[in-house]
Amino acid sequence: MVEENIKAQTDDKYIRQIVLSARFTNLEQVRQFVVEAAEECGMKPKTVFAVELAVDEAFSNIIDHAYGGESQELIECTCQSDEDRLIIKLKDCGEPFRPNGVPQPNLDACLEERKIGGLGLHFMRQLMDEVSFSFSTGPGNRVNCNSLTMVKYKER
Amino acid sequence: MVEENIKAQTDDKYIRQIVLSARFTNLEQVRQFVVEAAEECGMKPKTVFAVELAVDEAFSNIIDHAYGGESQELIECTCQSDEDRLIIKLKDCGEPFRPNGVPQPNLDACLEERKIGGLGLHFMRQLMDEVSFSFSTGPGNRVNCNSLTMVKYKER
Amino acid sequence: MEVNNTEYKNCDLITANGRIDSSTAPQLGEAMEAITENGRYKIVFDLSGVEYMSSAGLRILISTQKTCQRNNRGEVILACIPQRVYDALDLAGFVPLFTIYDSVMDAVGNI
Amino acid sequence: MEVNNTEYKNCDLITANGRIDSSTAPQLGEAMEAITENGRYKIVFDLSGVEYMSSAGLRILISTQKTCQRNNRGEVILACIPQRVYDALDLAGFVPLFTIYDSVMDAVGNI
Ligand SMILES: Nc1ncnc2c1ncn2[C@@H]1O[C@H](COP(=O)(O)OP(=O)(O)O)[C@@H](O)[C@H]1O
Ligand SMILES: Nc1ncnc2c1ncn2[C@@H]1O[C@H](COP(=O)(O)OP(=O)(O)O)[C@@H](O)[C@H]1O
Repeated sequence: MVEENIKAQTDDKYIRQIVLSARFTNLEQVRQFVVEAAEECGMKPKTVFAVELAVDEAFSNIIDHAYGGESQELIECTCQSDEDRLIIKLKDCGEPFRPNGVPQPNLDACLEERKIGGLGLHFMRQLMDEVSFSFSTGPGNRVNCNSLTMVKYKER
Repeated sequence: MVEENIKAQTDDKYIRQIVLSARFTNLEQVRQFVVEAAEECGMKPKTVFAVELAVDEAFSNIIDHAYGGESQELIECTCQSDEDRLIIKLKDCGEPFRPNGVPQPNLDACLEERKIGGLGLHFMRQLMDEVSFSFSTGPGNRVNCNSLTMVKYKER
Repeated sequence: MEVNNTEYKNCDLITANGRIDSSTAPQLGEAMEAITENGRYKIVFDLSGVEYMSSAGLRILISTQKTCQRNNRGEVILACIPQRVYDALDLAGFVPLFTIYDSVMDAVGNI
Repeated sequence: MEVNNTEYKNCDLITANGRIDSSTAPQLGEAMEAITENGRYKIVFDLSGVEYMSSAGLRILISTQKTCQRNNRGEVILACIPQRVYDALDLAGFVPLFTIYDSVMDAVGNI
């Protein structure tokens, strides 16, 4: 497990970062990391929980889909808060991800027709106020890495 | 409910008496009466319980069988203790009772062959050290009344 | 004495609190009969709150057990029997006639 | 996370304590599969000790429910769901797919 924890106070914004290897056992740590960030920016318990679960789903998806399973590859999580919101970025250097083709889960289907899985993206979108995927420079300055940005407003 | 409670200290023996009508709601009271007597003569909780249950069974039988059900008729209970035992007498003026003809319950029978009831006398005999039935003078000095004597030793 | 019945899909759970003697046993008998007359023959009897039981209570138990086990359609299971009540069941030779559990959950799960 | 199973005559009771995420869900999955592979399809899942559940846990729930309800041979009943876990179930649209009870006893009695 690789871990770097950087906190910086710049331009009235509070930034912290953690870098973890793509292991499910690191979920505990990335959750704790974002929970602390959410609590410190004064979010209510229910909002903190939403952030925690959304990041868990995102981190799990990167391991499962971007890296095709657990590996030594890295995932970088950055939290940046300002007056009214928390911005969370997750970066990885796995398979490029384009969310457009991914179907919505059918939440009204009966048991037989219900798919197993396919809930992670739905959770992230429901729990956070903004969710967007893009390419960016990832950890180690490698190019063509995935960048996921999720924003949660304190009061909404 | 008729009640007389007489306590007398005679010849180093401690005697107390209660007279109750033949009602099942008086079971609580007759039990309490003998429990107190048993506790006061220093019996262990398990022995006190044996006395309590035996008297309950005897009192119930008198109502059920000697008096043919609940009635205004009386049942007299006398406790007499000495150094090593408690002697309990129950008197009634109902139908004369001869226990000789009463069959033993078959405790080893399977469910289908098991009788419903028929356990009261068995309980009394198992719980007390001596159980004997006879005729005697009952409450109100009427003649030909049933007298049941049960003895429990303190240590046995 | 107080008797309560909870009707589950799998069984009825009877809970009694207090002393069961000739005075109160009829109340237990009525509760048991209400169940069997309803065509239900799987009964869990939670005795944890029963401080005392004379043969009048045992009479109800055995007669309900007979009704329930007829044609293998059910049974009365006893749960959480206090020591004094167990002693009375034992004196009556009833222990082999009933399935007995230490917990109501085990009784309800296994009936 | 800790998972325990109690096998009753009528059903299996699964109890989990801790957090169910992608790291720990496989453990829950194994416990559920051990039951269904044993030919038993009535499962009560006591969630009272589950502090947290991500979609990885829900995946196990839905796949076990599919296995259990096949041919009407059983079902997974959920008991004592903490609010946070309920919220996740609700977000997933799972609430109508499970029978839910507030008490384990009710679940075991009614499965
Ligand atoms: N970070 C990612 N990288 C690559 N593919 C992804 C990523 N996240 C999601 N996907 C794709 O989107 C699909 C839906 O994802 P999700 O809603 O989380 O459900 P699940 O992970 O259970 O399949 C996944 O099956 C996968 O094909
Ligand atoms: N005090 C009594 N007076 C008259 N008959 C009695 C008395 N006690 C017992 N009997 C008779 O003995 C039988 C057995 O009594 P018992 O063992 O207490 O069982 P049960 O009262 O359940 O029948 C009774 O059915 C009754 O015929």
